[in-house]
Amino acid sequence: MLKQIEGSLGIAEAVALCRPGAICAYPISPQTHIVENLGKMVKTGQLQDCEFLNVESEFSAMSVSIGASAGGVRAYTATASQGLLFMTEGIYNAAGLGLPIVMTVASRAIGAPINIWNDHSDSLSQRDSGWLQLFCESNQDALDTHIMAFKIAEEVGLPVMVCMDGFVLTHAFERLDLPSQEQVDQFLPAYEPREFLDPKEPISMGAMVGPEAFTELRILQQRKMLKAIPIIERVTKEYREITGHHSGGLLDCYNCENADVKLIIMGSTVGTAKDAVDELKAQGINAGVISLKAFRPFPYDEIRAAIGDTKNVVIVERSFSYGARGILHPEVSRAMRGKDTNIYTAVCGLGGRAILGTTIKGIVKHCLDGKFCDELTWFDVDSKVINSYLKDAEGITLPEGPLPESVLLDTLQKVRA
Amino acid sequence: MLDAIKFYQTGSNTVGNRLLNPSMRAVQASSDRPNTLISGHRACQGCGEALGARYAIDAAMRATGGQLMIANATGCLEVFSTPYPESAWRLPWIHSLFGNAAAVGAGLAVAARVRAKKAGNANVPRVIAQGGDGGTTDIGFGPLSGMFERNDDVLYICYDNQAYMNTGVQRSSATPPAARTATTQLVGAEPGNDWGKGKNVPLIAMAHGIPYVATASVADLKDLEYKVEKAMSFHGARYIQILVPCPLGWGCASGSTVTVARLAMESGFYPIFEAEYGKITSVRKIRQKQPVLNFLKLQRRYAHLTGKKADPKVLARIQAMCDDNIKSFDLLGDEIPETVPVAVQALERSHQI
Amino acid sequence: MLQIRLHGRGGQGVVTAAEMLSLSAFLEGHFAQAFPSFGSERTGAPVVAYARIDDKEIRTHEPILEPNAVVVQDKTLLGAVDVFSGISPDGYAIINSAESAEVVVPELVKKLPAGHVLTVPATDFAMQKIGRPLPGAPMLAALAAATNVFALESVQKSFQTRYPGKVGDANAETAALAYEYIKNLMNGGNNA
Amino acid sequence: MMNKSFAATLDPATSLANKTGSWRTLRPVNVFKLPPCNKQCPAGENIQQWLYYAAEGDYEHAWRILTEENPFPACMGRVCYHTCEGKCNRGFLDESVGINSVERFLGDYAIEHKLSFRKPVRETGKKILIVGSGPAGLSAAYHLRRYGHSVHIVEMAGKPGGMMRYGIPVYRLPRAILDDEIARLTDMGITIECNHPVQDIVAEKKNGKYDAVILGLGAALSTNVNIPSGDTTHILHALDVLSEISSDSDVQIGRKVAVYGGGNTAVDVARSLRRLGAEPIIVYRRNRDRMPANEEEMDGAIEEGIQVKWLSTIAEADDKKLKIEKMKLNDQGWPEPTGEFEELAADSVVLAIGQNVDLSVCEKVEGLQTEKDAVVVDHENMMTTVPGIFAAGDMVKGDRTVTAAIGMGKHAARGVNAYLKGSVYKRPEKHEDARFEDMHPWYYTDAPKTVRPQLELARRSSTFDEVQHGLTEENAIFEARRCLSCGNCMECDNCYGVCPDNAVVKLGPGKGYEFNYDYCKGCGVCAQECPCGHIKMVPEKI
Repeated sequence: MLKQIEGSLGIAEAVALCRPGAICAYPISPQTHIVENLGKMVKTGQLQDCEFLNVESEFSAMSVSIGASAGGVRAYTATASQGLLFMTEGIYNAAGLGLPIVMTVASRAIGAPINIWNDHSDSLSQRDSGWLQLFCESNQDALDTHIMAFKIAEEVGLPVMVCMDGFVLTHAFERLDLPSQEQVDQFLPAYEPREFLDPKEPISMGAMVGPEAFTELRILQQRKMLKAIPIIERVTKEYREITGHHSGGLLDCYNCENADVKLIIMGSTVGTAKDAVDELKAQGINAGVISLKAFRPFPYDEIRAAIGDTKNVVIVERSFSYGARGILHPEVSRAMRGKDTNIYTAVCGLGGRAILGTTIKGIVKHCLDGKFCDELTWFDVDSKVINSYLKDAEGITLPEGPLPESVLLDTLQKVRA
Repeated sequence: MLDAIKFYQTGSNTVGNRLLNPSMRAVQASSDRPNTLISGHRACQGCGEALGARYAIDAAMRATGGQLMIANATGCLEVFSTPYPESAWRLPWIHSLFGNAAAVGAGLAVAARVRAKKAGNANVPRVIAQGGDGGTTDIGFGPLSGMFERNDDVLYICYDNQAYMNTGVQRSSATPPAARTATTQLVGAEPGNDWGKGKNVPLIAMAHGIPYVATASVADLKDLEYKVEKAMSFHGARYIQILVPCPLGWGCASGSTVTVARLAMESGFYPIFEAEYGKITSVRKIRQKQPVLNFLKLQRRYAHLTGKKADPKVLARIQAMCDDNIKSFDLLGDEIPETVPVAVQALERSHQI
Repeated sequence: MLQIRLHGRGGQGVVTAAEMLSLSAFLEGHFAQAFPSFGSERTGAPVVAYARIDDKEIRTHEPILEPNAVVVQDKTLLGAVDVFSGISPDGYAIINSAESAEVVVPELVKKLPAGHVLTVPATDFAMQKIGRPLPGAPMLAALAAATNVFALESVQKSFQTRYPGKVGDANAETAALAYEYIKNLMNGGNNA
Repeated sequence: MMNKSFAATLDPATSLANKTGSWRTLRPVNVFKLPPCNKQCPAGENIQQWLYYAAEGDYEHAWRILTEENPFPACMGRVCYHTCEGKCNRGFLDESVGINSVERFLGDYAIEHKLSFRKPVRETGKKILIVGSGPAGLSAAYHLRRYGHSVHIVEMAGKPGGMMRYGIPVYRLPRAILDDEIARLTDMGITIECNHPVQDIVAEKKNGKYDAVILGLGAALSTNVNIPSGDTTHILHALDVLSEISSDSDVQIGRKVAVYGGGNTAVDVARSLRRLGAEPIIVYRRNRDRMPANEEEMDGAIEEGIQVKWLSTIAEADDKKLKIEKMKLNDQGWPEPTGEFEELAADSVVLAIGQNVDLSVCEKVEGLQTEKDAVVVDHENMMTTVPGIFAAGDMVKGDRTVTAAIGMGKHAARGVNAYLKGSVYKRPEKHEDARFEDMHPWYYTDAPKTVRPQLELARRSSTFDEVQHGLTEENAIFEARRCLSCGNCMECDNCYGVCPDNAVVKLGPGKGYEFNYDYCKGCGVCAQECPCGHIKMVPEKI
């Protein structure tokens, strides 16, 4: 059913269609509207056989979800940023216990300095938590991905984080096509937990495992992650067949045939980039967009196939790794091992700075003009702002325009000497 | 005639008593008790927590007809009961994290209700969350308070051994003053744990207005079992804090576990009481009053208070704390305190000023 | 694609207006998108919201820097914020004011085509019908009247959907007043 | 079936695979200690055990356990000086357990319910002659009969019972009780021949073809002292007086009677005379602290208004008065004359300064060694220096009480039994003492001793009705339940309950517990919390 609604409400409706048994809420922007809507649905009775808990922290939100999931019902919660970090211990725990919890991360920057706006530093900080991490490029994609996430989580036996850009998607009011309850029920059968606490068959979950079996346990956990790749593909296929929605998947290519440069992007920037690429095409510039949906597990083979023989690839990232470089870069490099593809990282859109069509076009042109001299380049940098500080503090001035990391390194000459 | 004699040699002071009607004997006296925490666990010799856990959970099993699940905080109890590949538990049990047992318990309770409702089953399994004092009064305190405030249908049991024993005996907010721990050593001008610190979680729990709060001790099994069963008769958030001596951490003989716990009760060091909806409803009276010295001298964590070099002023201060407890909980009288007693920590702090 | 930027102050329903704008377009079968300038809004602070209307799927999520229309719900912003920044040369500007556009924004009137810069006493209408200074509905109605991209009925229906009952109806009445006011103005009538 | 996670999810109770018993350096074992009451009992009664059953209300079982050692609970419950109570560990808590009164309750219960002793399962065909039917002889006869021997008792008096009949006042032991308990023995097949004085032991033995003889002649001769007196008819002997009173309650020996002596006999005489309307005054050469008489009996005497002249000896006896010399105690506590004299009005004097054994018949037996006022025996088995001839009771060195005589009789019977099998009886080694320090008194419920209702003083001092009334059933149970069960299991389940490792196995009612050494870590909580001190931690052999 078509509706013109806020993204958050769309997610809430989608989650409700999945018949969860427990929903936990702790308010942190920008995910609040999702749980607000779910709370209302439980209260009005729209969502039956489900309890909604207002908890005192994200740590408890995750913990209650762990308990509910271990108790044998579908558990859902949502978080972002500081909240995600506050529940980190529980996040790792849920994965280790193999509990198929689904959680929305309305991606947002991490403080200090406190910043409520979108980037990907929160979600990506959980890279090694053992959760599946699925990114969404639009609200329709996010809505559909949530429904698929329950099925994937339950089949794989691991929790799934659905990552959607905070505010940009969560607060956007858009046309959304909600599948019917019948369609969802057909797609997602009633929950049958793999294991749960039941007085009829008592088990002890969460044992202490020492060196004698820890490695093996981790190998099996990794195997589950790897198994998730074909499962995501299959589940996506099933879902698309039932709904006709072209959502989910491991990745999605746009305008990639014969592209001279391919951008790898996660999240809502993909839509902006598609428009930009279309505009470039009108100018005779051939750029493609690879929308990366599955960050964990990482689809190495699919990325390699998607890039193909294209010589230039730019990863557009809304985060990076301090003291290192882009977070996706090593993964893409691994995927392309043995090929002479030029892989660059463009970092932009941190802490809510808008990524505009012009940003994307600039990156494409920068690449095709051969201006990428380093692995990582910062785009949309306001050199006035940075220089106003650096000039006084260290007598250094940075140039205007895209900032390659080598420029930053050059400013350290004095320190080296 | 036999029933007319309300005198039974040891009464209910012992675990069982052949002279008592079987229904009046402790769950622990029954030869078919649940033994929810079974042999083969790796607790230290004389572990009070292992004892307290079996006492409490067995009683809860009886009260719920076996419809029971446990969420366990990280700590000794978890480590010694479930090291791969062996579990000592005989009921559904989960360990998640150190600080989240109350919240995991809340989640379990939700799941149990929802599943039962969906299945049209009126018999909803009940939930106990449990942990040590560190997991309860410190790191798990936020989730605990949240569980209380939401009145989640969870009984939280804190096995209080007054320090972080699992990590090697470090101080917690339940460590009493002057006690030695690895982080409050017997050195300096004021050896042992600082005075004027620590929190009284049972009274804090009462301030949440939850249906049931109680303290108990492994040295009074009947009282402990009664309280667990009573707690299970309520729905909503409940809290029981059980004093479980740790021979390792307290530095007492492994065989003295129950005796030390008894002296803590009988000296007024650890008041045993229960409260409903924030109001005290009963107080376990001291049977044979003991000077606190008798309690302290069995434990090396108080070695500095009992030897030749002992500072009588510090001993007097601990005795004063016990006397405060005796007074404010009326541990020797016939009354039940009308108002909520002031935490002994507060009395101690105010004495200082 | 029609890109609209709405300016106002926290509490005036700017974000709701953008959403209702998108809903109005949706009701007429368009693709539409609305989103606020994200922040921790507080009552009285300048607020911006955006809306896009198109006949194909709207993929971009960038903020609108070059609007086809600007809706200013609070005249006092004119001196404080560059509300007309990036406005396209054939764009529209609707300003909440009882005074004429020539008085309020003489420069802009000169810059944009005739009849593209309009004022409407939206707050007055709102006070009249709703009893509270919520100029969203009349402003949208004014935009509808000026651009003909969507109908008055859609504006009314969107508010009535969001606020079923008296509040929605009052908004609808206010919208009608504003719509008529602009139509009248554009027809050369003089309602002032 | 659930699809369980690898390693992180475990099956229930799998820890049983981990045998923690290997951690142990100390092992708990159940020890059976000797309770102080049992240890003290001259008759060797297993008091703790019969109290155990009495506490449950199983009186017959209790009585049967009791009579394993002593066939006279009803008499004992009246005349035993119950020194066991003085040793009772409960005395450290509040007051000692009223063992004696429970014993009396059981004895009376058995009479009321006509409980009888079981006849021996088989007859050995051995014949034993017992000379004297006092407590020692009857006790020996009882035990020998239980072994299946045939027992014949000869008694010189007209009725059996010895001192129990002729020495103990009726107010302390109604004769019907004695008759009932003796009848229970003859019901077992023991024969008693009264009015049969023995002149030649060897001849009796030979003529009757007895395999062994036990002498239980008692100490029936009153000790004499030479008191200068004008009219000797007024000087009487205690045993004669008691004997006369027991058969004729209308004895006239005067109003003011001086009873000379400080032992139990003196008190018995004084209290008996008081009941006849006399005003007895006890004259004793030492003070109350040094007095050998039973304290409770003496308290009773004083309550009844009997006067005592302490630190006094009778120097001369006159028709209506005595000359008393005052004494003082030296450093050793012995009385020394002071040379100070006073007069005391008295119609007569009863000498109660001791009894002697008539050894004349013994001295006729060749090789039978005697000593001062006693026959020499091996106290291990009570055999005299003549093989086959044993002795017990007052004629043997030791306490001259009914209870001690019963104990000696038992040991003589065991000695005879072994002798008849051609071996020598050795007393089994005693269990270690159950000390109060080994117990856990906290567990016991507080309760004072039930005080036996006493007859009103006036009534008591003027009649020969029993002074000490028995316990009601209610009180008997109460009193039995006050027993701490020192050193012996009372099935309180403490060990079973307090084991943190569930390593104590409960075997069911009456069966006690056993340790599961597969899991017992040897922490010792069970031993520490056993109220009775029944568990001991012993080092493992490592």
